[in-house]
Parts: sequence; structure tokens; C-alpha cells
Amino acid sequence: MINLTRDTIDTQQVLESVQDTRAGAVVLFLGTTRSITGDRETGSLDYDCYESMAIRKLEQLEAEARRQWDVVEINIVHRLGHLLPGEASVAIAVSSPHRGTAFECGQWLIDSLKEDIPIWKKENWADGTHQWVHPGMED
Amino acid sequence: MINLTRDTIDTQQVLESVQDTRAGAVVLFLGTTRSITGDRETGSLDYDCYESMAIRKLEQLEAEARRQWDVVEINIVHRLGHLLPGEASVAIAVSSPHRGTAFECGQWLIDSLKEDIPIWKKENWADGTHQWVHPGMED
Amino acid sequence: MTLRIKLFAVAMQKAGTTDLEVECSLPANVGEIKQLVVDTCPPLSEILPHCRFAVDDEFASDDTVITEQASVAIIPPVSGGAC
Amino acid sequence: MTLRIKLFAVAMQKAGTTDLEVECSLPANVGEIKQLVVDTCPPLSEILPHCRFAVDDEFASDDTVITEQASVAIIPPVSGGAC
Repeated sequence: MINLTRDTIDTQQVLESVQDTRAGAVVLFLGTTRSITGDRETGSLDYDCYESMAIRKLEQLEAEARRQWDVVEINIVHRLGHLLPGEASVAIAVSSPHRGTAFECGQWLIDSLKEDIPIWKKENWADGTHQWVHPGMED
Repeated sequence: MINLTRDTIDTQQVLESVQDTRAGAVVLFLGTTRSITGDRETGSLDYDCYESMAIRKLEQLEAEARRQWDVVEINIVHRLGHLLPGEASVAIAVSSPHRGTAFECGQWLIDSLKEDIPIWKKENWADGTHQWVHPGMED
Repeated sequence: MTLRIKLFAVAMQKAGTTDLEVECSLPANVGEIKQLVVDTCPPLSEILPHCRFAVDDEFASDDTVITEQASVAIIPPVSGGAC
Repeated sequence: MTLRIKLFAVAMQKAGTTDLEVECSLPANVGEIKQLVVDTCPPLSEILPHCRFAVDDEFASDDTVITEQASVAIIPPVSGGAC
């Protein structure tokens, strides 16, 4: 299950969406924004996205995860648009019969999401400057 | 933070209790009861606990986790008493600056909890029989 | 004197009580008390080799000394958590 | 003909548009289009070596052929997720 949303991520709904009596374990990962990075303070964030491709690539991730692990349900939700520090930008929930699977699969999903999903973060620093974040690239 | 409760675990509250602007990642683990184990159906469960010792040992677990990992907050909640299949018996939430830490620490906590915390599960099978679960011991 | 030992799960089930009373003279060590437990409540003999003892909310060895003020419990293999 | 290329994040910022229009003859491969992108919009030249191209919502190589119906985008290094 893949969702892109411009609203606050409803973590309760995300958890419920993967619960199932065949599952003994649920692992939920939430990525939130720290207010301080190094010595700079974040005022807010904007997430831009190439939506058709992001959904396609996230569906490929989910399919690959289901090939690799014995999971019951997967829900990946990414928030887009304007966020404040402390709000969740991404939620990944995995349910599985056994707990090791849910941990491994959840970690693999967030690691992979950060590699290949066309979503970009803009830091709006508290000092009024802005910066698109592009790992490995000097601005 | 350690909690033993006879009520439904409030997962939203557990998540909120570990969120912090110093944290970039939250991992929540929920242990739920499958309705089917092998070819037997679970009607309900009862969890018994040696409460004073369980709290002491859980506090030791939390302290050891904080020594091993750079975490911001930990909340371990175990449900006691009567549960139906599908309800969560345990919730463990970990927040940390970086995501790998939260995954590792969360998995270590649930693995360790199952070794040394004096809490016991009784399976009330749908066929009317009952059985205390004691890993490694023939009944 | 009478030492009350807390029982849980299958130990409670086999003994039919949550508090086993054992007549003994204290201080004594856990190993000595184990023998008295079996003498007092034979149904516990088959499971006791699989159980640990706790003294004052901490796992104990056979050498751990039990005083009059100690709180003592028999800890069968635990099964908290899930999956 | 005119090929519209979707831009995001720093690419959008440098080009000042979400849709870059490049005059070209199709079919052409991604490598050929890259050169036309730099000619059309020089501010993109310094970041383009760090970017991937997407054709029809899939990452493309320099050999990937772009037809008239293709949807094309420049994908700067991604930064979704968190921490």
C-alpha cells in the first residue's frame, strides 16, 4: 500500500492498515525532522515530488520487499508540501508473522526509499535562507 | 519509560511519548497475538507477571539500551491480564537522532524482553483447553 | 520459621497456590531452599530444574543467601512479549 | 519539435521553471538530449553531471531512446525520507 499525502500523516490509521490476525509483529518507522542540524536551526521544510514516478518506484519497492520477506502487509506513506520540524515526513509500517522479518523489512524499505524515490526536501532555515537538499552534490 | 497496564495499549500515546525535536527517527514495535499457531486456534490469552521484578528488570533493560545506543527516548509497555487475538501485548517505542539506532535498539529491546522479564503467557485455546507457555520446557 | 515463596504460571498451577509456605531456618542459600520446596510440594519437582529463583527481584544462583527479609520467587521460563 | 522536460528541486530552481522546453528531433537518446539541455539552459550545466534522467517514470541511461510520446524528467539526487 502506497500513499502520498499533503496532510499530517495519521499514524494510527497507518498502524491499523497493516494489522492482521496472521501477523504477530508490527514495526512502524516514522521519519521526523530535527529542529537542529549541526549548528543550524530549521524553520520549516518543503517536500517536492515527481508523483507518477514516485508511486511507480514505491510500488516496485513494496513488490521487492514482498519477494524478499514473509510479510503480511506493508504501508508506505510520504508527506509532501510544507512541514514543520517534529512532524513526520514518512511512515513505513510492516506486519509479519515473526518480528525479525518486520524489523529487517522496515529498515530495508526506508534505506531503499532514500536511494531511488524522486522526492526532494527543501530546508527553510530559521535565518531565512533556503536550500534544496541533494546528497552528494555541492550547491 | 516503563509501563505495565491491564488496559488496551494506547499506541498513539506510546508514539507521542517518545517524539522529540532532537529525534529524526521513531521505531515502534507492536507484538500482537496470531489467532492461529500451527493448526491450533487461540481463543484468548492471559498474561501473568511478577510486577515488582518485571519493572526492575525492564528499567535495567532501558538503562543498558541507553548505554549501548544514542537514543532520545524509550517507552516499553507490556499489557497484562486478559487479551483477545489481534490485540497488542507489548509496545516498544524508541526515538533517536538516526534511524539505524532506533531499529537496532528496538529489536534488541524486544529480543531481551523475551529472555529475562518475568511475564508469562497462558494460551486459552479455542477448544477450551489452557496452557502456560514456557519456552524450552515440556508441559 | 516460615518462608513464603511467590509462584507464577505453571508453578502456581502445579502447586495450586500463588504463595508457597516452606518451613526453614534462615539465613539459608537458594540451593538449600530448593530441596525444601520439593519436599514441601512434590508436584513442583519436575519443573523446578527448568526454573530460576529470584531473591529481592533479581535472579539468584544456588549460592545466593536468603535472609528473613528477602522476597523470594520461583521464575519459570518466561514468555512475555509476542511472536 | 519541442520536448518538454520536467524539472524538480535544484534543477527547477536553477532553470526558473518546472518544464524546460528543448527543441530537438525525435527519436533521440538521452545522451543527445543532455547536450541540448545544457545548450538551452546553461545554468543546468553544473548540476547535470549529478542528475539522472527519467523516461516514462523509470531511470534511464544515456542510451535510452526518447520518442515523441515519452515523458522525460531530470532527477537530481533525491532526499525524501528523513534522518
